[in-house]
Amino acid sequence: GGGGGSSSNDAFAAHLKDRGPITYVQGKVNDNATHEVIARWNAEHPDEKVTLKEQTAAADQQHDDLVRNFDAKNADYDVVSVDLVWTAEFAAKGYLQPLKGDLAIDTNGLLDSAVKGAQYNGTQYAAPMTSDGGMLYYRSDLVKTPPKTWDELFADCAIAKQAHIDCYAGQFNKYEGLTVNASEAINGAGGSIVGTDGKTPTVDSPEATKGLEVLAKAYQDGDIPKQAITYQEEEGRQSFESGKLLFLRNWPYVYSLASGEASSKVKGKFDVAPLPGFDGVGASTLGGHNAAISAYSDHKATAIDFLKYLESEEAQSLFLGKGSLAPIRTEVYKDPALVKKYPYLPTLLTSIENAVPRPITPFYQAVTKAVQDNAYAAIKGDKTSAQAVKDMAAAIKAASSGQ
Amino acid sequence: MTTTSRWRSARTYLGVALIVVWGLAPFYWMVVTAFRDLQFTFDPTPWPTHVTLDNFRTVFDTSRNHFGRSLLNSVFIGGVVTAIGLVVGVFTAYAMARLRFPGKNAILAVILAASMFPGVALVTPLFQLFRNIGWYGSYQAMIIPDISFVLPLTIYTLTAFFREMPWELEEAARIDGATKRQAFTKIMLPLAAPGVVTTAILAFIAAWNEFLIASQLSNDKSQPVTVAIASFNGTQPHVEPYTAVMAAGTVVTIPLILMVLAFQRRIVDGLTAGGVKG
Amino acid sequence: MARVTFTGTQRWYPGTDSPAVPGIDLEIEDGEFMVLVGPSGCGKSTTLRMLAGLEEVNAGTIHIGDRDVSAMAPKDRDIAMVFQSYALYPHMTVAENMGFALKMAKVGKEERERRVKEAAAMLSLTEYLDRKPKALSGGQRQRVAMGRAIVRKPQVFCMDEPLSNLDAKMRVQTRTDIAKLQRELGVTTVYVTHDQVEAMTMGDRVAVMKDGVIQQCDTPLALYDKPANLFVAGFIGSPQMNLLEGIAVNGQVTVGGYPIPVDPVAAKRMDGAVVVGVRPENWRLVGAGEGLPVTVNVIEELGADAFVYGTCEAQGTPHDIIVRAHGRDATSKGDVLHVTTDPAHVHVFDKETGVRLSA
Amino acid sequence: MARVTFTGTQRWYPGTDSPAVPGIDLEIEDGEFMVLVGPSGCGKSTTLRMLAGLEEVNAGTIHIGDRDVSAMAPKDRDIAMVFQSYALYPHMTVAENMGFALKMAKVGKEERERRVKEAAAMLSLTEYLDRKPKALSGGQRQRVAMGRAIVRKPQVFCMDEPLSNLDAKMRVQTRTDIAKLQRELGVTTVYVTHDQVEAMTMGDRVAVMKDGVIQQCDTPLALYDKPANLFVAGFIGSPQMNLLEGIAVNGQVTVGGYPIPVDPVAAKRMDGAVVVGVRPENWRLVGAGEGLPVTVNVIEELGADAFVYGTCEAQGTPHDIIVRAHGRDATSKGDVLHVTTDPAHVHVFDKETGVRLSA
Amino acid sequence: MTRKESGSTAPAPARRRLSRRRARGNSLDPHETRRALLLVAPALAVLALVIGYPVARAIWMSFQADQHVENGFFVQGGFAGLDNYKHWLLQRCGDVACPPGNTGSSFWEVVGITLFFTVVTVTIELVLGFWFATIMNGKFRGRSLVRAAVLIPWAIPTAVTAKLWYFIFSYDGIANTLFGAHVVWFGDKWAARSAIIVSDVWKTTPFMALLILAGLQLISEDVYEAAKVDGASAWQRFWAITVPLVKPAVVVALLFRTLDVLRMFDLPYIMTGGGAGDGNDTTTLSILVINESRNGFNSAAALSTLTFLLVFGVAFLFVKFLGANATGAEPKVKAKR
Ligand SMILES: Nc1ncnc2c1ncn2[C@@H]1O[C@H](COP(=O)(O)OP(=O)(O)OP(=O)(O)O)[C@@H](O)[C@H]1O
Ligand SMILES: Nc1ncnc2c1ncn2[C@@H]1O[C@H](COP(=O)(O)OP(=O)(O)OP(=O)(O)O)[C@@H](O)[C@H]1O
Ligand SMILES: [Mg+2]
Ligand SMILES: [Mg+2]
Repeated sequence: GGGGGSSSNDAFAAHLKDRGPITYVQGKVNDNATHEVIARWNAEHPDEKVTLKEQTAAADQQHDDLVRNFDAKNADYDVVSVDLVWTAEFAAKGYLQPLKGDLAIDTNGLLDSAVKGAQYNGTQYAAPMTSDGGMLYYRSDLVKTPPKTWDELFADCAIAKQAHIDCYAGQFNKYEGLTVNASEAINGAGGSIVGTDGKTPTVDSPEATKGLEVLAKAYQDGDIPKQAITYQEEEGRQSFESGKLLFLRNWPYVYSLASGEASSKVKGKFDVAPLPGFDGVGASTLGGHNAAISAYSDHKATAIDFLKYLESEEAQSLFLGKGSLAPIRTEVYKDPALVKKYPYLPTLLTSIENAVPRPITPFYQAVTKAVQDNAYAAIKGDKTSAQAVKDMAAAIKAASSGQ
Repeated sequence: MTTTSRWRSARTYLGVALIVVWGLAPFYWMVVTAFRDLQFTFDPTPWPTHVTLDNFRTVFDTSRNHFGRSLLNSVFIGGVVTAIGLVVGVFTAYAMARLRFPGKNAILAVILAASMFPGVALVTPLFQLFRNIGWYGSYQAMIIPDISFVLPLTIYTLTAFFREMPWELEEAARIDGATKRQAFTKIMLPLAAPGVVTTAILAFIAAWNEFLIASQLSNDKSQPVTVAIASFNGTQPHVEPYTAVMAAGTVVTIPLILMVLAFQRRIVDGLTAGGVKG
Repeated sequence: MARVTFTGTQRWYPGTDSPAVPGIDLEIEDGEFMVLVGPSGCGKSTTLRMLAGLEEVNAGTIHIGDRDVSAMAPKDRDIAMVFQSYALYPHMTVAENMGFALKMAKVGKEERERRVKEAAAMLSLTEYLDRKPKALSGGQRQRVAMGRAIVRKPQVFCMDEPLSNLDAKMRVQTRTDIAKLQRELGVTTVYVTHDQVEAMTMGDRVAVMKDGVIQQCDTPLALYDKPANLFVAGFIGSPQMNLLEGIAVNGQVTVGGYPIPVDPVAAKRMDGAVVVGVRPENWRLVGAGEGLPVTVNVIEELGADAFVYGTCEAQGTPHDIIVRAHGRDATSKGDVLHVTTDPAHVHVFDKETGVRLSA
Repeated sequence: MARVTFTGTQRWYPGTDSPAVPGIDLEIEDGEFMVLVGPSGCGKSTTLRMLAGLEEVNAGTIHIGDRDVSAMAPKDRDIAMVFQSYALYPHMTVAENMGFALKMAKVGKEERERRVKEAAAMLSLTEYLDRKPKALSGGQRQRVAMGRAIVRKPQVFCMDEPLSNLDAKMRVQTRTDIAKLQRELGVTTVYVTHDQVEAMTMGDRVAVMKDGVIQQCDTPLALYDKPANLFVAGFIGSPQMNLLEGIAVNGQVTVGGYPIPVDPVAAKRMDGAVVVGVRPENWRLVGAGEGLPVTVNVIEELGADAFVYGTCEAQGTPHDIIVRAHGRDATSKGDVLHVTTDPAHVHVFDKETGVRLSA
Repeated sequence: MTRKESGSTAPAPARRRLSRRRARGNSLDPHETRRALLLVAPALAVLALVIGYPVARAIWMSFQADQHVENGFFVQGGFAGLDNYKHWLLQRCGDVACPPGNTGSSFWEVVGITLFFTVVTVTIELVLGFWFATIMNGKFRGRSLVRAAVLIPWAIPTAVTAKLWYFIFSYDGIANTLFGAHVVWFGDKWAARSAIIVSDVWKTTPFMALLILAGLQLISEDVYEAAKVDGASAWQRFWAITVPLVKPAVVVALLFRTLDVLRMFDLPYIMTGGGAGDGNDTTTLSILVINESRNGFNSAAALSTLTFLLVFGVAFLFVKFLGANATGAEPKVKAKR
């Protein structure tokens, strides 16, 4: 596949001042906010209308679709919604228009971690749009004070035993969720996965080993139940809602379901807390999406305006209010009306403020596979955590050298 | 009825029962789930509980997806692919089974080889090709690749069937004043019906099930059901709308069952008995 | 108009060592009824199938009238054919089977039905018109195959043993019907049969084939009375002609020491080893001491006639001899009969070449 | 041991109005050679197929020896069968086709090959042993079907027109071979044929069927000489018996005014409308003024004999009459012959019931 | 002997062979050849467009190196020779062996897994399919419904099938409930593989059964009757008559199923993401291709080509051992004259 030139893309200089209708591409829309946001924009900009192009629901397919279209220099994709973890890859391939000069955006008042997540090599390539962070769901009827550290958490497993339920689960199936959970454990122990250059593996460290070992040991001890090795978000939620799980690491979406659904047996019996760490609050992995302008867009002036609109308080409030999507503006988290509606907001803010992005690297696909494969093996006990991080490092190194 | 034949029919019915359970049990589970409230997706009660039609409403909710349209798209694409695949397949299979010409084995090998390249690797070049000629999102962008996947299958199966036919009958028809084509279409093709209809059904379903190409080359207007199902979403991120997917699966399966029932007489009858001595 | 001419016509099946028909030359007059006979596997069906256009002609030509049809499609040859293997359309009823050719020829529906009904009546198939071939007996199937040909008015009829599965009565009747129909329509006909009676009674001429080669082609009686060679002599007539090896010296033939009278033409031509042929019905019983002594082995009573199968011990070499006995002669196993014949009924053949020597 | 008994055996094909075989009673002795004849579609094949176990018996029973086999699987009946439609295994060579039954019976390979070779030699199939059925002529296929049966030593042979596609010479020879083999092995045999000669010469007894009902079952000559009813009289013998409608008054029969001499037994029994039967070979030529006057229409020369087809104009109603002429009589079309016969050769039947009245 | 002479004599045997063939009636009819090629042309045209072009491109790409990063940006890799193939076949990542977690390290393992799936599912499907077809070929009331019932699994889109079985085999799913088991189906290597095999067999046995059924129906009843009379038991009839006569249909079914399973993607991908067991225990070649193509198209193209070669090899063996005849190729005319 073709990419940019050695340091930039000829297309970066084209159509900077052009205006006109644009297309906004995003994965399958499953919130009630996006349509509203676009409708409002269109009402005010009748000559620069935004058309929504929905991709399929599967993230992998969204990624592949974007690559394919960028690669074909498709001018139909003007603004794209980019998963946080793809930003570096796309930037490095020259697909994304750097947001500088006329196209620069104002990052004041935005969550710092979210802004960083949209940068690559010190350049802003995208505008943060929505965020996300993990939280610890716990059974407030069984556990009075939520654990702050892993040690506390596993100590509470005794309660689970008494209640004949499982203790802790996250997302340990071999998929992207495992990268999230493993990174949280590693980051929480002070480790990291790749260096700031996005290439050099830094994961082969005692800290990373220590982090990973927490999960491995818990799995072997049964504090993480055997079946949790197959859990994605949903299985964990089902288990928690049916009252079979004491602690669950999951995203904010669970909150309203567990407190609202008829099938939920834990209504009013649970609460959320920041993720545990080693000595204090742990490090959540940052989720969310950025909005970026395609280097091949014919109407970049309109595109940047639309990007700015997406960051506006109006749009952000809509995202949270109508779509339950975590905003990237700090002040929105403090809106009392919204806090009433979403009681978990303060916890989420803490979580996101403490969040570490997943590795920012153009080789994200290879890195995440390296993490997943080895973390999975470590948790299952097929290899030691030390060996696992060593292998992770080697695999990341191989990937970043073009293999 | 005699004891042996009674025993034989008992054995047949036992076999039939097993087959039916085999085919229907998982399908039953799909249907049960399709009628179940999303919140009770994982409820393992083996009979219908929390019955609701919501899932079907979700499936056909035009504000969320274009399932109805996708269904028609699938029928259209599948129909065209099957028709073309069958016609071209019948041509080729006839040549393979009945004519002698040089390079036959090589051609067969090429046709077979065509179905050996991993589909996942074809998607990107095809996307680029079709984008360049402006076919992206068009029906032909799905139909033509589907035909190429279906063709080896139709050619090979039809060739196998054609070789076993009593071709004396074609001769009789030609004596009766039929052209080669008439002899083939009026006599041999009806006789080959079990094989042809079977091939058609297999081909149709293959096209009907195709996902990979369609997911990349279709747009909202041309997307088939497989893609539509894959893009079903709950109201919440991460929540897999299993029940809606199962409902869609149920809906998708029904036209095919009807089709099979409509054609089944053709599949059932062994037609060649009594025609020739040999 | 529809004279059929084979000129060096050859058929060599792929994958076999020798041609099934190495090259046949035969001229069939317009409206003539030509019967092909010959042992199983001699190439009769192949010849017919080449004429119909179902087998490729590997060499030589076939003409129908003035048209060279060797490379023509079957449908353009305007030929009707009854297949030895029936080749009925299993998915069509009897009526549809019979009407198919007319349908192809775009004959109107009413006309078609009328002709099918006519043919069905002639073949006693009327009550089976709605059945599929599967639910018919062998003879009924054969009659359908026959019916399929006779509903048409083609240039040439090709019939490959069309009556072999019919009972004697039906066969006599159908035979007569075909002969009548053929005469009425004046359609050139090529007819393969194994039945001696059919061959003798139906054909204007009969061609006797062996290994793809025509041995003799003549009127039935000429074949019977003057077989051109040993093969034809042995093949035409049932039970077959008695063929005895003899030695000719000075216009005198002896078979195992017994003299056989021969006609003057043969007497002049023959010399050395010859084969003498006498048909079973041409033996005369004579008193002891005269003619050949034949020890009776088996007597086959056919009702009208009886055939006596016996052995003639002549100078150590036993010869099998068949004698037709009139009515119910009171012979029985073990008896010794003495038989002789008349010069006019003796066929003499060269032993080496098999060629006929008598007149 | 292997006597075959049909007791009220019925076969009714699904979807038909009447049974193909309404209920057959027949006893075939151990080692007997039973020939079934009858018009096409009369149920011969059906009877055979019931015996072989290929058609369900709807009522009645079939015993082989003491075993009631009515519900037994074909393979347990130990029967060899030659199918009218051949039913060869298309994927096997001739040798494999013939050896299949032996293989099933776990006969050793060498033994198997020996027996296949033997049978092939007997049927002149040796050079085709490696071919598939598709590449054989009709007669060759039929011989393979035959060979498949005769390699075995079963309890019962069922043969359905096994020689219909063979030429006369081959047929005579194979017929003799089968008869010999059957006698040697002593295997009970049920044999369907349309060939009068086969029926007359091969069978120990012949059963004549019509519409699934046995009309008469007797030795061949008894059938020929004393047909039990009109149907049998007309069916056995070719060309068929002349059947003339007459009127009997006081022990005297007249056909169209001409008196026919009858035997004393018949004379006593008959009264009113009768049918008088005379076989073609039983007419005697007499001088003008005597006997029936017959105007000659057609003369069929068969070589050995000739048949004269004529019409007898008697009191306005013309009768068709067939007369066998010996040798080459110098009759020709349009001549008027005068024929009569002897009382011993006249068969008298009741016109209504068809029952034989003469002795 | 001079050059010239040898030059003129060399083709002689060939010419003689040709003319002898013609004399034997084996000659190829030019009309027939032309008609045949006309009939075959449409198929070849479609395949050339849709398969030929992408395959050619993929093969070209497989000899290019993947992009790598310089100054933070990806640059073209340039010609790579056989490096991409070495990456897979020799599991070399640059100068070192590929570490676990790198796609290259799992190539041979994945080949093994793919072959394992192929052998097991196709075998089970063949046996089941044959059995189904035989039963459906019998006469009994309601067989149209049975036929429809059998087709249901095949009619359900793969993605739905995968989710359905994922669902059935989930820890709290119906499979565990019905059998009172507590198997973590997708957590254990063999359990996960079995689950995938069960689903795949369930889904595709109808394909096999239907093709075999259609083959069965071309066999004339006569032949069975002959075999019955010849003393063959049902079992013997099956092996001596049914099997050889449906072989063409079966071989086609087997061939296509084999090719399909060798390229199996959706089912394991959706059910396990290729994971389970120690991480790659249910990864098939196609899953590996997809995973790799997210890293770089060129090495993925090489992997595709290798997959193609593997499939081709298997198909070749297939045709060789099960008879070219069965796949529609011309039977060899007996060499013996
Ligand atoms: N499968 C069938 N279904 C319905 N009727 C049938 C079936 N097979 C035969 N018949 C009918 O049963 C009758 C007897 O058939 P059968 O085959 O026994 O006759 P056959 O005496 O052998 O005649 P042929 O000499 O012509 O072979 C015929 O009228 C035929 O049409
Ligand atoms: N398709 C074929 N392939 C190879 N050889 C064949 C083929 N068809 C017929 N033959 C052979 O050609 C020869 C002539 O066959 P043909 O069918 O013309 O014989 P026939 O005279 O009709 O015999 P029958 O009286 O037995 O029907 C036979 O020896 C036969 O084995
Ligand atoms: Mg023939
Ligand atoms: Mg019959």
